[in-house]
Amino acid sequence: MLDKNGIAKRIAQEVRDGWYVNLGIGIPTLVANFIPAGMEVEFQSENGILGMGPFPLEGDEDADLINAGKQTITAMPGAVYFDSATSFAMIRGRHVQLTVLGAMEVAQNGDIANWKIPGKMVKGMGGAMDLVASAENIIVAMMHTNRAGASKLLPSCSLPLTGVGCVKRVVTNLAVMDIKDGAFHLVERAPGVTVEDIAAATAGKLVIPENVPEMNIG
Amino acid sequence: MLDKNGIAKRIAQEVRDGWYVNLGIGIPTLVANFIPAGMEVEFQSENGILGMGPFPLEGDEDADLINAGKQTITAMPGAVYFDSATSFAMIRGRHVQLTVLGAMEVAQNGDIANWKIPGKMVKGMGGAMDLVASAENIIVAMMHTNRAGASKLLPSCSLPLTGVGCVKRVVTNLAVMDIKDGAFHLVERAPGVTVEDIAAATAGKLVIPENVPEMNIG
Amino acid sequence: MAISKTVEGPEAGCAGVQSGMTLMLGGFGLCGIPECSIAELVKLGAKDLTCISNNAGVDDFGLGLLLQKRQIRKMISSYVGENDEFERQMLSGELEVDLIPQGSLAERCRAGGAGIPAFFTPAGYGTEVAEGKEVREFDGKPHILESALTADFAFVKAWKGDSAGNLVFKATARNFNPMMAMAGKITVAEVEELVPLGALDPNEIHLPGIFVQRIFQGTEYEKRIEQRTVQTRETA
Amino acid sequence: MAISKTVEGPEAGCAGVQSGMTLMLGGFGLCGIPECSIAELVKLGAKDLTCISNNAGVDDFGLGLLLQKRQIRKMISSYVGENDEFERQMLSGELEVDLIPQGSLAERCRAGGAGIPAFFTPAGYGTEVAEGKEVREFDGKPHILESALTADFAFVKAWKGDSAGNLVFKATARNFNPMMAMAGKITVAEVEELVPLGALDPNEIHLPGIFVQRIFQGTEYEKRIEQRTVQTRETA
Repeated sequence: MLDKNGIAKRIAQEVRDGWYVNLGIGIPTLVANFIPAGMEVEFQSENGILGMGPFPLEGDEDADLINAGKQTITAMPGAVYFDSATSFAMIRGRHVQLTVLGAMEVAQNGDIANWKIPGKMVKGMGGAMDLVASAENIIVAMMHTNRAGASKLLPSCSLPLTGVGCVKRVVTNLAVMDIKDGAFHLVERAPGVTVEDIAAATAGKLVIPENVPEMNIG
Repeated sequence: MLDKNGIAKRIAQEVRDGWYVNLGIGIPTLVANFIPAGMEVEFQSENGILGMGPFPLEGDEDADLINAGKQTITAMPGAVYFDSATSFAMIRGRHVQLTVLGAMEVAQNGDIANWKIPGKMVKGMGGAMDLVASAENIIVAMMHTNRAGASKLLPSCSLPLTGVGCVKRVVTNLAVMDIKDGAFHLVERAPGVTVEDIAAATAGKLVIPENVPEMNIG
Repeated sequence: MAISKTVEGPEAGCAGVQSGMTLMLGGFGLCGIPECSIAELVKLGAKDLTCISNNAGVDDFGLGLLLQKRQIRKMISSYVGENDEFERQMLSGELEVDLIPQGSLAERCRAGGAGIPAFFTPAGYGTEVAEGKEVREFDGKPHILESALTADFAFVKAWKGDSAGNLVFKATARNFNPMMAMAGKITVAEVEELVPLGALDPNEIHLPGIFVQRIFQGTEYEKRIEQRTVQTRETA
Repeated sequence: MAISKTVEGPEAGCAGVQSGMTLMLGGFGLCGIPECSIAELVKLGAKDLTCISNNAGVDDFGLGLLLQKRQIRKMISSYVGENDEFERQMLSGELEVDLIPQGSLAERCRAGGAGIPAFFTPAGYGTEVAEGKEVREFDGKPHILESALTADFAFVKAWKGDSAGNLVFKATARNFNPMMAMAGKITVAEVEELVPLGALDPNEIHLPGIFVQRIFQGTEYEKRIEQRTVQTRETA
């Protein structure tokens, strides 16, 4: 079973040289820590920076330089700042090759719900709806089940949607799954996790190929 | 009767402190020469400058600094450069208070035709359609009649339109006229021009008030 | 001769704001917010405001200050967390909230300033954001029609500015400020540094002054950091 | 680590351009045009091109060079004067011409790059530009629906740029270049000065490198002036 860093590490393997990547808040943010040195990848934060770097050294933080999670950050050489309209022009115009974000629920048709729980305080969708409606390549990073132990991989979402039919791949603490033809297709097992464990934790339709290799996350 | 500079001089009297003004090619360009010193007015050229100044001194011309007529220009203190989308955002968003442009024909309902003569080479509308569709305050600067002596102030335009019902005022070599309620309303006569001269040169409906003062262009 | 927009300070900047008006306020989180104008709006006390701002501040800073005084009737935002008073007013029904995807919010402000009354975007299709909105397919992909936003006043904050209203922003403090400046009927810019006319390179200006009606030199910027994340010097 | 877009020169920049493709070319008149790429396109000899460019150059410079070689089948522009060969081909029916209001052209390119498939604008309502287009009233004023433009290749010219594709333009040579860069599937930027990564202030960049796929250092810029208007030193 993977921890949050493990999930991030596995997702980092999906990233290709030359890609612009938008990482959501939470587990997705950790993905940046596992990109191989020398790989040409730039991180976009939708509040207005391309070429986002790591957190600043103590004392170097700048109130004017934050990411979409409102955390203080730094800028890499070649970075650029821009306004919010330009930022979402990049996203909507499909100039960002990969979006990684968290979810409360993912459905077997690729629907995602991650912004609203009826009856609870709604904070808003931020940029998530723009991101999922636009990106060609959306990976969801999340735990396979919620705190109550219920599957987050469902036949259909019960919560209000963030986007429809958009998620291509899900990486959880248990497995890597692709979404196609209305089902979750098991691709890899997390270390020490059996296909039966995964099947038991997946409420949606799960297609299990003959051979399900264990992840190699080094 | 006014010459081209006279028309420009009369139109310059329409300009108010604090206005952004877009001047078309030809007579409108001359208006800039008659703005009183110290008046706070900025000229926009739709290819991407606010705060356009006069032509450069010989030897100072810069291929990268031109106006919409492709003439070399200079920039005043406080000038700013921008791209074409931002430029027309200013125009369409009604941030430019006055547009002055030439016309082949103006109709008594405010229609204007100034870009195309069927059967002749069509060069294009450039920014004229955006300007006339957007500006709140459009003044046409032109000769009252064409080279063949025919009136350019018509019941309706015969040429393909540039914009509909948009012209508010026309200043010609003979007169100043406002357009409202489907008619040209005579406001002022050019020096030495009689109301009868104007009526004879105006094919569209002309409303003549009891008192038509002669222009005072100093 | 350049058009002068300079006014004395936030009092002159906010003059004319009245109860019931719609205001836009730049900033993302607490980054790049018009601190001085917000303080003045609290003093002015206008009520029943509709505020268009990506976020709603925190309890004791940013728009939270207007919420505390119950001056806001409706918020139009993309994300409104980090604010207990906001939550209380929203749950009690005192405060109306319209949540909009962040990219649509940005584009709707730009559209408002650019004379584009409506545009199609894929964002929000199939969600409750799309309810009541026209849907149309382009290239086989469904999009929804979104309309322009404008405001009676827009309050923005820049790093540097000149008397012609030309603005330069710093780093990610730019965010929504340029588009909101475009969309305000009266746009009030406060700047950390008001520089002499001609001191800004016309190539480096982010927002042309034509979009700004008033500009003033702000003072005593707190520039509060919402999430101070750092690396300790030992680990770096 | 920043993504490197640098290629050797115009040959590498234009690699892949084929007959029948749609190209965007930045510039207004002869100001800010991608001179080196145009020269290379003439060498390459691809035919039946659709060229989206505000203007069509003059007889012996800019897009006029491609017209001379009869490489262009269709021009999409706002103004095409100043070119006798253009006129000849247009009147003879060899060349198809689609004339678009300048602001609509700029906004349609931006929309193409920004994932906005269509938008409403007042420009052209009631004229032949509106023929066949949807009309809708907003605030009592009629608007027409315009669609996004994209291109297989966009060729743009900047003043300075870095290996990440970040661009800075000079004065009014900016014009259509940023929006066309946004709208190209493959965007090729040529620059007067290719500076080291990190040499551009991230605040001063006009076009983020994400919109650029290839960048090269141009050479031998002629930067021809179309209308040299000056004041003599005596009269000034």
